[in-house]
Amino acid sequence: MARMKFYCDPERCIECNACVTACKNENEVPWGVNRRRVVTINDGEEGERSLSVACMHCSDAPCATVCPVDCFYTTQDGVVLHDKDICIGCGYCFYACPFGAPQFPEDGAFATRGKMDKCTFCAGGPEADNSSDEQRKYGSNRLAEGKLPLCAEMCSTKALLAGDADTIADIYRKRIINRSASVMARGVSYRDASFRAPYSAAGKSSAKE
Amino acid sequence: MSEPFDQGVQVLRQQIDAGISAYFSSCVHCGLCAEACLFYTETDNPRYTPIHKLEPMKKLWRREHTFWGKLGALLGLSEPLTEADFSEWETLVYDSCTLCGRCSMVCPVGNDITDMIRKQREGFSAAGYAPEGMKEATRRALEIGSPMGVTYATLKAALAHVEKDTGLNVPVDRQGADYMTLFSSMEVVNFPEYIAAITRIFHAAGVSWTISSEAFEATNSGIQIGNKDAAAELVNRVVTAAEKLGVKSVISPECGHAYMAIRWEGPNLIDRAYPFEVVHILELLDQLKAEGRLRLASKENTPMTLHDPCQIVRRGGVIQPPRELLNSVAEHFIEMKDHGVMNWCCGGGGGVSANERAEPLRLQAFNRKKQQLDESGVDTMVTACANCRIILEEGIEHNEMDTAVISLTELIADHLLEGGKEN
Amino acid sequence: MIGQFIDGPLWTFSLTVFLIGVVWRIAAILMAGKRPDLATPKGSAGAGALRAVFSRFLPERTVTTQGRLPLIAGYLFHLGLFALLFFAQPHIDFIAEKITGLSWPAMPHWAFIVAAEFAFAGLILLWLHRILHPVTRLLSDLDDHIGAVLVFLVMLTGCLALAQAFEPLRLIHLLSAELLLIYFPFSKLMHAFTFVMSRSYTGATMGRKGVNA
Amino acid sequence: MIRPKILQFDDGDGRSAGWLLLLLILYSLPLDTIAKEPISKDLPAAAVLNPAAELWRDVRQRDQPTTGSTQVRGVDSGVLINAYGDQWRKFRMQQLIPVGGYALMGIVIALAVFYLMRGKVPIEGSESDKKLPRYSTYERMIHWFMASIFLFLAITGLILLFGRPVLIPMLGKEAFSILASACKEGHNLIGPLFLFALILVFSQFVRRNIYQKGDLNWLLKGGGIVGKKHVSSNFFNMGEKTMFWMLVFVGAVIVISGLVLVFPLFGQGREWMELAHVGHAIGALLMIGVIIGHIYIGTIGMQGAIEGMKTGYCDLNWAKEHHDLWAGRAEERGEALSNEEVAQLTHNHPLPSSLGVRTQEAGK
Repeated sequence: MARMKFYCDPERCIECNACVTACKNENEVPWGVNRRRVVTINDGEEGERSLSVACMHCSDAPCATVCPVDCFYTTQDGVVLHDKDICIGCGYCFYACPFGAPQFPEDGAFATRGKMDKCTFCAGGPEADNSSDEQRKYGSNRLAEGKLPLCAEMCSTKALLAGDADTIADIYRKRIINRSASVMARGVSYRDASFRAPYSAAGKSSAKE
Repeated sequence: MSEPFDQGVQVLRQQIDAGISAYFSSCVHCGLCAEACLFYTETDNPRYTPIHKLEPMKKLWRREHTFWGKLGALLGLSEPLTEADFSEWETLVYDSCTLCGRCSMVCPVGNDITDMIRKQREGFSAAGYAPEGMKEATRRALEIGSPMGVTYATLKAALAHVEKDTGLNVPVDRQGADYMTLFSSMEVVNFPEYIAAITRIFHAAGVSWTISSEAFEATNSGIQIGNKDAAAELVNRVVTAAEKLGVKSVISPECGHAYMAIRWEGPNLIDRAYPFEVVHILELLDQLKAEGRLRLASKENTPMTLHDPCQIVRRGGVIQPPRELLNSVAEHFIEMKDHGVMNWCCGGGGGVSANERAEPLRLQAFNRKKQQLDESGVDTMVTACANCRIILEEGIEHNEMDTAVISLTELIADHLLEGGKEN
Repeated sequence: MIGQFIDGPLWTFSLTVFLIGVVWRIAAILMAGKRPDLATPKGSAGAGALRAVFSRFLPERTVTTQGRLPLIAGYLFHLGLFALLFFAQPHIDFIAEKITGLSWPAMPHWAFIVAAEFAFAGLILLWLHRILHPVTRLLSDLDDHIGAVLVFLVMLTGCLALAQAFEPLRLIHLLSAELLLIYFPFSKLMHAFTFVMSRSYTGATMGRKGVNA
Repeated sequence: MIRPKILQFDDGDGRSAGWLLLLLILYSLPLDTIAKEPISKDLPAAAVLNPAAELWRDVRQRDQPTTGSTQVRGVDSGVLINAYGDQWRKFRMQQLIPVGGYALMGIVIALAVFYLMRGKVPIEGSESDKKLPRYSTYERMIHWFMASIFLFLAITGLILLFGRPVLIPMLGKEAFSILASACKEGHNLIGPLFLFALILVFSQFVRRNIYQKGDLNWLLKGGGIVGKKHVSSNFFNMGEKTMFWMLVFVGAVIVISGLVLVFPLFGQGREWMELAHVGHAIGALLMIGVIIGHIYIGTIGMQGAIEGMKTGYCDLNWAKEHHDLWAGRAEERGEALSNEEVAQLTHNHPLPSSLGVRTQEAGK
């Protein structure tokens, strides 16, 4: 059984917003809803880093805990999904989520928010896989077709990785090994490169996945 | 079930026309009419809410004109109109309603509640549920010719006095006169000054007028008690006399409900339009003044206020003439807070003054007028209705107030410029 | 199953009952007839009727000084209900789809809700006035309460279905509206139509007399 | 916490023992909700260093600005970490729901016990043949307006708060979701009317609720709960006044926080919403508790207490026992009316005799 995760590497993210665009296009999300967003810290200054953020599909998701109608569930792949037929649009998940993943199509007076929408890891919803209902409510279900989320697939720098935690952790592990070397050589770590210094893979100069 | 009762129900049934149906269909029981009724405002007793006074008629209407009522009647679930309803509502219909018409002015759905009560009285009187005083007055009106028992002999005596006082001739039964003048018995008995006043005014203005010895009574007890046949008979007498004398116009006296009866209800009671016109004395005076025939001299300095008789103003439409006339003789004419078509009734209209048992309630209701007078701060009240005058004077006496009540016509006569010199 | 019934046949039935009932009631009143007034008029009956139809939308001063809250509540309720009945997007859509095929501009969502708040406050206050004030307490009968409760139910279910996301809530709202429509012609709710007639009759009578009523 | 994968991830290089420990801490930091989760059997643990861990940690510790820039427009879209979300979650799930629920149950149980011990407080002098006018129609209208709004909001609010633990097991998710949506929309729509009701009630009753000299005495004597003696009081007693001021101030908190929650269009971020929710919930539960007591006294707790609010008139003996200072003055002014007069003025249809008897018996 896989356990799906997103990893985003701030060292690689170039704030191209391709992931955001890919997501919007693939899932046909309504205006005002952004399942994924790229946040840049220290924009234009020293230490600028960008991160592509969406639902992290937490193991013990705070959104699911606080939901007054209990509309969240975790799939066998470890993807946190919700049932829009049950959601009442109260916004509590948005208050509880550390990442600001839950989105609402409206933010009108009298708390008319509409049903919550968030990243589904391109895994649809509780409806039958790739049914028109599922498509309409949750967007595409790539996972059921054996594909990974389009945002990560589209990422040109491969900063955004999606997939089984073990696999992408492995990829990232390799990447960090290589990077340590380059850090040693060029000293371009994000903040405190020195703590990666002890690693022994000195001499390699190009990253390879 | 007695026979008069069945007759009462039958009469009541006949009263329900499109208007009544629309009114009952529209009433949402909002209770705003209560605020307009002086019997409610002065007692706080919800039973005096105008529309509540119509429960018997509503019961009949519900039973015979609505789905639920008919269904209930079919299944024997709804209670029919009973004699007990008549006896229980009699005081509400006669003692606590002066037909002043104020409720009809405030009803948000526009119900003419006054008209409804007027019509309901038809059924009540047919069933025999009417106050003794009013029954008697109606009987006297039909038999003697006047609700107070005034005969032509009484009037003749009064006229003789007037002729002596004024030195003028009072024309009686003069063929071809322009105007035939009517009086209310109240004027003949209590305020013969009124007769003297118009005699002098008409003389000064050169009005061709006369009094009919056959029909001089203008009031109509038949309308007050709600007896269409009696009312029609009384109107007929006037019409016959006027036609006989060949007058162009009939003058309604100051008396409020006399004007409403002869001017507005009369033609409908006898089912034909008049061949003459009916004018109120104030309308005529106003017209004479406008034509320059009525010349007035000097003005009163005492502050004066005007009590609008309901049937002349609100239910009669003579709104501006009294104001024009009063302004021409009074330097300080001060309107009361609620005046004109929203004036408060004296408490004795609609036959209440003829209803002895209603007196305590009537005096309680007078508090409204007292309050109005106190607010205006004026001690002289001018009015144009003999009945109002009597009721107001009674109320003033009862409350030991210091207010003078005077007739507008008499006030005009006092300021008449006769033969070029001030009188 | 039940949903289809509420959406289809029951809706058609209630609308039919409503339309036929209202027409029948109005016709019955008109057919009762009114004798022509033979007295020479001082003013115009038609103008008086027209004036009364509109002038009675504004209260007489004597009433405003003594019962302000019920008066304000009356306005809140009627204006609010009128606005949300005819200018709320879902209602316009519904009318366009199910009845006339015509649609017109709707008010914004927030205005819809504000109108609903007005209507709610007004209706609750009016009903409280009905049961608490001695006068209205004496006057009120079952019909008044059924009418108030039905209108309240329609408004409440409408408010509960505001999310427009749950079919059962919409059906409950529609069902209560249908009950109201069926009840309407047989009740005091008819005043929504007959007030024009009442005002006209009174206005005409008063207009003939030259009194502005 | 055992994290075997981390040990596997370690390539066994002895020099990196301290480094690994650091990694472990780093990993734990950004998301303690993940970190705390015991690894379930069907889900393989993702024990790997999150590539963004360092950045997340910095943001969280505020070494870096918490807000960045983003092309996505929206409230808080630039905020990387919702600073108080976790605290809010803990408050809601660990304090508000359990503590609040038990507290409300406790109040009901306490009142039941009190009723069993003390019974209905009777009018000692039994009902007199006179009544005093206590509340005008307007006052009763706004009281019941407030009451109906409050009850509606309380019930819908409680359903939303306790529905998941209490109602979902009974109704199932689908049915409860419909109910919850209805409650949420109703609560949001009717909510602002509470402000309207509060303003009406405040302006009408404030003058009679200003604390006075005798009030401390009332408090010291426990309002007559302790012992059997009635404590002297004015039109409103100390308890009623306190309830009034609680309604005003706590009510204001509820209204303001409610408005923050119900109008998410002034750019207020999650922090404001979370704070508002906390204030709203605590205030509402507090007021619900107080009002339960209020309803208790009005209904089964005391004979004659609800009369004034129902009919506008209260029994003279009741008034003398519970509001002696006011009753004395009112009687002196000649406000007392006989029962017959009151019946005429109110036109109250008497209860069916069976009901009437029962209420009287309960009163004795």
